[in-house]
Amino acid sequence: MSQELTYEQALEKLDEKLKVLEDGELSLEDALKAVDEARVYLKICTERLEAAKKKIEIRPDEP
Amino acid sequence: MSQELTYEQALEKLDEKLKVLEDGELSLEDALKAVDEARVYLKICTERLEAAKKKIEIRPDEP
Amino acid sequence: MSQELTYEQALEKLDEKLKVLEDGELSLEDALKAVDEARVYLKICTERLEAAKKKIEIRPDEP
Amino acid sequence: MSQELTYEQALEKLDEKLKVLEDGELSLEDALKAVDEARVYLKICTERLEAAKKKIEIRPDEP
Amino acid sequence: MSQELTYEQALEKLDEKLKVLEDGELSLEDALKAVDEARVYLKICTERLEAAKKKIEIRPDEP
Amino acid sequence: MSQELTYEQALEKLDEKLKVLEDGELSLEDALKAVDEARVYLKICTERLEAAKKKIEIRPDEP
Amino acid sequence: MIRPEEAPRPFTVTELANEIRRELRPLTAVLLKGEVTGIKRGAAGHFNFTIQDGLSRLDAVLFADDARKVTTLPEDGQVFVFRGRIDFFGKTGRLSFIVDQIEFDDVGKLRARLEELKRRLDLEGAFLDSRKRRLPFLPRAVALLTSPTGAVIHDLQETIWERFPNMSIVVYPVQVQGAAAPASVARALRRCNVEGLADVVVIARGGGSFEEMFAFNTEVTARAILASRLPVVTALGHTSDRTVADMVADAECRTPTEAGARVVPKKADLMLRLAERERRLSRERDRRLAREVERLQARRERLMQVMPNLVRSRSERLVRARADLARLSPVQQVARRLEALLERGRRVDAAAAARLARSRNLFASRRASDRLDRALAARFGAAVRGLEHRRSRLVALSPDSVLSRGYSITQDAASGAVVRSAADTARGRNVRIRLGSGRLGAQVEEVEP
Repeated sequence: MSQELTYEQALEKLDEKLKVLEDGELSLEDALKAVDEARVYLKICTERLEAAKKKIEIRPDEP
Repeated sequence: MSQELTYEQALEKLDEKLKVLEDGELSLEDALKAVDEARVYLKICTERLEAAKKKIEIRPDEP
Repeated sequence: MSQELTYEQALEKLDEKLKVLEDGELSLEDALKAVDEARVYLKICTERLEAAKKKIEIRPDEP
Repeated sequence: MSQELTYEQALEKLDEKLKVLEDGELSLEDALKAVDEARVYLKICTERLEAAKKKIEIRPDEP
Repeated sequence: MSQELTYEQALEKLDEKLKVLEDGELSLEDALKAVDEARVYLKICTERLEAAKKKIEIRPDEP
Repeated sequence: MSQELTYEQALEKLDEKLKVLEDGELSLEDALKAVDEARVYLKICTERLEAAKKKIEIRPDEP
Repeated sequence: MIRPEEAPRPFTVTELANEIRRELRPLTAVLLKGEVTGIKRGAAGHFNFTIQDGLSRLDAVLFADDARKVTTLPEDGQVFVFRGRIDFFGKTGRLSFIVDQIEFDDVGKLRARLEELKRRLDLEGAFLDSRKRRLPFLPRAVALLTSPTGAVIHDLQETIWERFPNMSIVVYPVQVQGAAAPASVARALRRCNVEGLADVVVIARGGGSFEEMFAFNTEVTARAILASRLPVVTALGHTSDRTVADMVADAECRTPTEAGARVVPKKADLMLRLAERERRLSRERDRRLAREVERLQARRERLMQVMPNLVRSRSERLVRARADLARLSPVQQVARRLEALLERGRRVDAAAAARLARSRNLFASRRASDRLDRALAARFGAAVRGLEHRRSRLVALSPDSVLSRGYSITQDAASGAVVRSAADTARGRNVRIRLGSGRLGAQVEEVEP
């Protein structure tokens, strides 16, 4: 499912995870889970961004 | 449809896209999409500039 | 059973034991037992935390 | 049987013996017997405490 | 049989003998006998006391 | 036979002889006989007494 | 002037006619005021008429070309001020005034009519900016309504191509002067709209007098401009007065050059601006990407920060718990209890000692041994005393008591009978003699009765 997230959705999810993590109210296990999820979202974001960058690099001089 | 746009309309669309882009409120995907669209309009504008042929045509008054 | 406790559960148990110890109402044998149990929970907590640490530290350059 | 007494039980027994001893109503033989018993309980208590002490002192660097 | 007397019993017997002796109603033989017996009781008492002393004093540093 | 007399019996016999002698009814022979017998009893008494004394004096430091 | 070498030869008629023409040539741009009469329109589009002033008259001709240019056409009985030249036509032998311009003698009246037209148009709102069509930013082609003969086409074309080298220009030749001009302009405008070859219309002429410009002050022209779908720009030359056409046009320029600049943007500018937009676009895109990279980096850093925090706070917590546990570990309790046990041990010892002491005291207080000795002593004393007493009594009672004085008693050893007389015994018998102290055993050796 996460593969179908847009960059923004993934970023939003990442932010949600970051927020709860930074609130520090999570149990250790939940925090670890949240970290894992945050990583997944971060990865998605990074990949999306890299893909976008690549796409641009293919056509740099195109109007 | 874009093919029927005038230079001015295309330029306006281009400027609209530029404005939203420069407002910076778009999501990455939307921004990239807007960039793509802006390029389409940019292309239309450029084509319009080259579309006319240098010529002078005299249309004499029909009696 | 103790192996299935989460960090938080173990911590809670540890706190309980500490509290009872602090209340000082225990017989010596019970106090020793409580100390032993507290140590077990402390160990669980420490292990869980170490595991978490490892999990987190493995991937510093990964997102 | 005395080996199975807890520290607290042995202490209680010891105190009982002490009380009758200090009441001074016992015959000499009974008093001596009571002293013997009191000493046995004292020993049990002491052993229990020493054991506890050892148990506690073994693990200071343990979790 | 006298060996099975308690200190208290022996003391009582001693007191009895003493009383009879001090009453002076005995025949010489009976008196002698009483004296003998009193001495036995005296001895028992003394021995018991010594034994108790020893018993008590042996152990203060032991437990 | 006289050897088996107790001090008290001997003393009684002595007193009997003394009484008969004091009654003065005896023939000289009988009186002499009584005196002899009284002396025997006296001797027995004395011996018994001495024996008892010895017996007693031996022990004061003994018990 | 007759040149000397030609003097001797007579003129031919034609030569003279030509000579006359030449001589008359200085009479050009002559202004002539007179009444029109006998006007006739020729098949070639020219007009023949006579100008008179009551005393004199002159034949006049208005050629078709000029007729298209003049502000107004001559009418019989009307007085005009004509401009023209005198010419002599050899063919007919007639002298004619060749009219090239006609002005009303009474311009005030004409102006009054014009003002009335403006008022009406104004009332209709024809001058309102709000109804004016916007000029296209970049027309596909520019329609030019002008006289095909003037320099206007050239000027406009130069301006436009200088600004936009590949711009198309569609020229609709019209009469810009003369009585036929309004209809000509109106027709051309309609064609422009119908043909749709261009996106904007420029109506231009090279300026002129009030009369020359009169076509652009007519209602026909004004209506045609108002009716145009395509925006119309006027470029009517350097006139001080705005024409009605200027007022209803969507844009008003002085010169064709100005109009050219007005209707066609500079291509180079446009390209620059497009390039600038492209730069902005690329910049925005790059900035956006950079921002995202930054945002992601920030989040990555936050995540990296959160992770150790996750463990750190908990580690601290555990350290505290460990310290608490060490503190709460019953070491003190054990120590205290050991102390308490020692105390109890002391109490046991004390109780035991006390108990023993009490027993010993009690025992000692009996002084049993002394009392025993005393009882014994008393008992012996009594016994000894009793025996002594008896001994005394026995001594006193014993018949032996006389013996101490030296008497003795002799008894028969066998019978114990006292030998009171010698006769009581016999020789050889054994007797026992009691003395004051001790006895003797003896055998009777003699008997002396």
